[in-house]
Amino acid sequence: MNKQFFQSDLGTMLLFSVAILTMPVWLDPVGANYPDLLQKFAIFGIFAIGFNILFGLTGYLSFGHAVFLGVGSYTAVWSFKLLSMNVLPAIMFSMIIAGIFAIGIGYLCLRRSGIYFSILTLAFAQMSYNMAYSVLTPITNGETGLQLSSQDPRIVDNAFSDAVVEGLPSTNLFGMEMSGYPGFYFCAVLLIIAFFFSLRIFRSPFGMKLQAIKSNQTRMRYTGFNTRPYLLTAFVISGIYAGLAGSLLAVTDPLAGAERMQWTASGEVVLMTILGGMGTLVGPLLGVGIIKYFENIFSSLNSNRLHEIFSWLPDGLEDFVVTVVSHFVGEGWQLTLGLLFMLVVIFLPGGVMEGIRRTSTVIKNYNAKRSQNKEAVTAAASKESDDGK
Amino acid sequence: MDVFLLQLLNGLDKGAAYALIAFGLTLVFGTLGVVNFAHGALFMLGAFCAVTLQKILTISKKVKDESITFFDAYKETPYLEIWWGDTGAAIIDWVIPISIFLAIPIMLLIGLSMERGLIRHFYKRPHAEQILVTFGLAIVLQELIRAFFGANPIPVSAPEILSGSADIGYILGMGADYLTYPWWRIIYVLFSGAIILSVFAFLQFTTFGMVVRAGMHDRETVGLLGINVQRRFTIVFGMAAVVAGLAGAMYVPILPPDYHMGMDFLVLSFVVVVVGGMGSLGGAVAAGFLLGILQSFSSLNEIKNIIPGIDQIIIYLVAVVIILVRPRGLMGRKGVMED
Amino acid sequence: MSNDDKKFDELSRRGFLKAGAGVVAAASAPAFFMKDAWAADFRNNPGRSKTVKFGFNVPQSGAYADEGADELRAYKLAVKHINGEGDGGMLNTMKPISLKGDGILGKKLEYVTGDTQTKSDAARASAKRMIEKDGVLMVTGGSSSGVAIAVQSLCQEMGIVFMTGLTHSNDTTGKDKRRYGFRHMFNAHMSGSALGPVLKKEYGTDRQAYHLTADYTWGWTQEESIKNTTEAMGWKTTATVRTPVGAGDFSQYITPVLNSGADVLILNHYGKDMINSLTQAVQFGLRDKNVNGKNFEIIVPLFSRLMAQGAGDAIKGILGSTNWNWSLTDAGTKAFVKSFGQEYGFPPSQAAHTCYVQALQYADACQRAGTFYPPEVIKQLEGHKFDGMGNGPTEYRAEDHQAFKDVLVVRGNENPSSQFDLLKVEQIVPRSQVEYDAKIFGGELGPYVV
Amino acid sequence: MENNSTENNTVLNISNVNVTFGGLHALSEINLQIEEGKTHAIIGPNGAGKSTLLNVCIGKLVPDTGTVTLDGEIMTGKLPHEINHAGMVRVFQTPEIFPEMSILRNMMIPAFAKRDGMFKFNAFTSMADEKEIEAEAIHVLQDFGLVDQMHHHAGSMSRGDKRRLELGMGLIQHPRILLLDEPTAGMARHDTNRTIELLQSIKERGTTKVIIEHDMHVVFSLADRISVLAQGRIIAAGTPDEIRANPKVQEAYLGGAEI
Repeated sequence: MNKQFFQSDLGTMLLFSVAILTMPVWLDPVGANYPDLLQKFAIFGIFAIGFNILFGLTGYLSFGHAVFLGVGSYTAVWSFKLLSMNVLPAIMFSMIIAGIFAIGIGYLCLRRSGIYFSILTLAFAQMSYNMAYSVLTPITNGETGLQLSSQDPRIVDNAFSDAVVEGLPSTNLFGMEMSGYPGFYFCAVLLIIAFFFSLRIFRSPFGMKLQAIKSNQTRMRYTGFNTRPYLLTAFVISGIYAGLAGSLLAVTDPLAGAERMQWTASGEVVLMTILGGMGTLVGPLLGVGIIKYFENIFSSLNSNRLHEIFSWLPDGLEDFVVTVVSHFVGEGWQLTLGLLFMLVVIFLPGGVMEGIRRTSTVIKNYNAKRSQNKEAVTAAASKESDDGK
Repeated sequence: MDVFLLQLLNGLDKGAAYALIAFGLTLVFGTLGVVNFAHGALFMLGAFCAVTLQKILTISKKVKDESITFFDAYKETPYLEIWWGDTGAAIIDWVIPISIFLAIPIMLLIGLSMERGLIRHFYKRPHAEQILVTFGLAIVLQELIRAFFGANPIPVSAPEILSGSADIGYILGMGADYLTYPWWRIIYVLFSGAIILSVFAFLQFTTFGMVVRAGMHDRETVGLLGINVQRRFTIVFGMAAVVAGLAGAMYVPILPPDYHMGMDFLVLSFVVVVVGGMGSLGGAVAAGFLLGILQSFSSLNEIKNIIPGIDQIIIYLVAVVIILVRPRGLMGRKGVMED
Repeated sequence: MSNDDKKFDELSRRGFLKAGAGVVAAASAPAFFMKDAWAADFRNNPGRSKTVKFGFNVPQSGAYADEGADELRAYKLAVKHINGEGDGGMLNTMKPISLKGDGILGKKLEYVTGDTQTKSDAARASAKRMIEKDGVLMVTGGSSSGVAIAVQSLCQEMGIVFMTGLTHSNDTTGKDKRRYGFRHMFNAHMSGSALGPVLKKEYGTDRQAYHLTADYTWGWTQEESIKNTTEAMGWKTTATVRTPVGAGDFSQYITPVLNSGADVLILNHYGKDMINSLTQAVQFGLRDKNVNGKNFEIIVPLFSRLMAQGAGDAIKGILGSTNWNWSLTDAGTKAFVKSFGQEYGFPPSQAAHTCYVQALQYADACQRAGTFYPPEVIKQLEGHKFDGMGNGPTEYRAEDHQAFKDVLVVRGNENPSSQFDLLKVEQIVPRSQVEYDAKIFGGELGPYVV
Repeated sequence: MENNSTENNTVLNISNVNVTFGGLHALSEINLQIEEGKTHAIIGPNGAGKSTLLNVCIGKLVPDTGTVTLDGEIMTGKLPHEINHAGMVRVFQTPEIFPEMSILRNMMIPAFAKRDGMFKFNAFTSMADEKEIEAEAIHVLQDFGLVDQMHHHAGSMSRGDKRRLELGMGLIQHPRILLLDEPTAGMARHDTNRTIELLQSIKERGTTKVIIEHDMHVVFSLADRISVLAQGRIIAAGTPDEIRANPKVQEAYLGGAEI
């Protein structure tokens, strides 16, 4: 019964929600329990889940998805500046504008497939990035990034309250500030909702048709499907996910920078998805976790911290270990990440999810063997030993 | 007029670099079917061949500056100069041309071992996994270089006699000082032309090349003919590495190399390859020069005043237009990397 | 959700965190959620803890990684000196001084590090980690204005003091200034004011200048500042051309200079851009040219020793400005260069110096204030005057938190006596000459208590 | 040639179709009428233009001149998926299936196409709730003897099974007309016989079919009418017996073939 339950939508969602909401507990031992990183896990989780709807299901590799992340952020900050510090309109507008961008870019890019598609998306993202960084500074505030200012009109907020606040207001959900842990829980709830939609899409006929497009697009056409609108829908959905993620970046930290749209940002989500396991439901989330953990925690380990960590070793050995390890953490974190990419893909085609699958198979086999042995023993002892599976 | 000619030269120069980098990339795409994100790193490694040679040649006798007491500051004189006088100085001066002879075997070795050790096992794997593994490799390579050479760019100059400018205007009879262009950039264009032509000739006129071209066209069939395609592919990868490495080594005087230069060129080289059309060597070269020249002209203030920021996006804009108008780039073949 | 609920939520959350987090986090937790109730308490209050932490947020990857590494070296040295280890460095020369070499207010100083990647997002994420997880009292570091401004505004929101690293844009203490941010580094406007007289002396008043400018906010402010200065002394501006950041090859921007009639090229570039554009401009023979009967000159308004190293021979004879150079001979510089050189085997860069001073100044302000409570510390730093730290008499101006001090005009050394002897100090421009009215750049510092 | 008695409805009408590839005449003046419920075989040597003709029918190729009409509706210029929905379904020579998906899902996809049309955004219903489609697919799989392995990946099947699967995928859409491109090529004899049986059973259901085939055994077991294509032209047409007797055909094609 258990297994079946956990494979049902309700079971999966329950398991997933518990895992996400208890992140502060189980991430504590590895030092990843603080609001900003937790928020980043959730936000980039949404980004990667959305990206996976396009890439994992249809196989179309967009190398410019960060453009929607950036658009989402800019829209959210503008909503804070012009309308209200309430996060709901910001999120709504971000998703709408990102969706509109996705329709436009997707409509053009989806005329081509394979690497031609990838380069088209890359080109749009790079153009957006370069323009946002320089020429569009009046809208984007260029290199510095778009920030709140005390002179912002904030029409809606000012219409309802004339209290003079010193300093900059914070983003809020009807009064609840969206920084720190409340911010994380807000993102986490949205992640759970986003995951739910993704789950439904994966398990729906629509999702299956997308997978069929990935498997054999020509066949799909001759089977009577107009594949272009399917692809465009997937593209727009994943664009809206990215817009949502972008808006949440601004919600938890109201600043939007152009580099969010650079190809490296697009590349990051590609790497996250492949690393975790493309086309799997939770794989991308694992990829997000690994890369963000490296970026934030591994990069912060310096030799002092290492000495603390390895203090249980004998002195000479401790120094040796710290010297060796220090090349791979701190400023060497990217080296370790690069090595990790290579090792994962060499030994685990299909990403981390494949590793988990293999491990669970090994455990299952082991358990099966053990229970077989046990059964043999118990069967010898008494004849009725068949409990339910 | 002079501005026009100069921008044309700039475009050719840029195009030469783009074409050289894209050339190897598309060779690997076309024959091996591998998306190689570590190709930029090969370009960077080539540049660091020159840097390494310079470091070796300028191993110096150090005379301590006694006025400085808190740390060791030296006045350095390379041993080569001490031992061989002007000859030694000349050798150091000509480090870049000499480094070519170092770069060829080293890059070949790197290319061969990369193919044998890693790339080979990814022929049949999905592109996504090729991207991840080669990207990982690129990061590892650049971080290793950084561990040895630091993050700051390292200046290596062209030979003294070639660091000045050629007075092209005078040569063409337009009067002295009217049109000057750096010697080294002219050499770079000629050099890249020579390399591209010789690789073309090699592929065109040798049996090896014939098999490779056939392999680019239809790998399965060539494999069925009982030809050892595998070994040839290894060599092709080695060739691509050498071409990228030479492009890097020769580029050093123009752009002081640093560990990140491979990544900086990576995206651009992919755009060039795709605009040229997947699997087409000629396309890559044509696209390289086309984009180089367009980029140069769009950087003119006269044009930027009309369309602000055009110089920053021209490459991508042209790429979008070309791919949308011509489904497979300038000269791409059907079915290569379309799924 | 009502306010009380929110507090309850935070309370339970924080209490929860307490169970697993380290000593510092645990100690600071009660202070954090009751901050509104008890004004004198504040984020990351060390309370009765025996240690305090600084967060060193420097670029460890990307183009400025070497500068970041040098900043980190300086910070580690500063921590040592504040804790009374080593030879004490500038603690021996700075005046006034309240630090006693036993940490700050009797608490031992510790530090955490992070990588800004020279990206606003990464830098803010790193700073947040330091503040939220490691419980730092102060964040410092960075190697570009974009990052400095982004982190500064974050620190304002979070109520943590930020001592900037390398940032030269006018905006950092102008349009985007913040109550919680202080800058020891000079800025583009001061570069212009300092360079003006020297340029006039060296190149005369009848010049045609051509600007190549990195196409982002710092580039624009520098272009504007230099243009204003040079035009005021009679130079004409032939053209100002924006170049994309990270262009690599600048040939297409340099060739139009050749026959433009300009006789001075001003490169408003920094870091890799400057190294590339300068190297290439020299290759195009600009410095050998003779235009309008004058020698063609190149000016790089801002440069550093690390950049000079990257540009190699191209930098020789080029005029520019810098915040500090190790070859200065005052007592503060000597003390710092000595400690740094003995520790690491080479001289510190201007980035290292700036960061070292910033760390010491913040520590000293805490000591003077007798508390770590940020508003009090900020009040100690505002308008604080000191000397003996390498730049002569210095003041952290209260109106905009910009340090005012002498500015160095330097020239690439034609004939270096050692591998470190790359810049020659041409002139030390006195403070009075670079001072300006804080109002010209606008901006608002914001409140003390957040 | 124009001797067809119109006792039945013409389902597919190909008239005056010309296709050239860079000066080469792939198809010249093709006129062909397929009648309802009949099985029409097209035979001819390699390169005669048989596959090209099918490509024109399903919209993969647009002819230079001429039209294809299905039940009086012009198909030329329509997109492949539109032609599919008009009722013309093709089974390819090299099996075009979805190799990464299970056999059952392979069979369900065309059923979805029939039900959902060219595009439907049904992202919030679960596959587990699509019982009707699943039952229909299983039913067809049963007919084709593939039901035992229906949870296996389609890519792992034998070539013969793949072709059978594809045939099933065509039939589940209840097409007006089914175009079969060498349904038995490369099959072992007993596989071929099984396929013939299958095709005969379809014939009994009254589905109109066009078969391209090399194997004369198959052709003469199934076809009601035969057209012979050589060098892009129809050189003969008629009942199997007429074709067998036609000397032109003997010469052009059947010369050495097994009959």
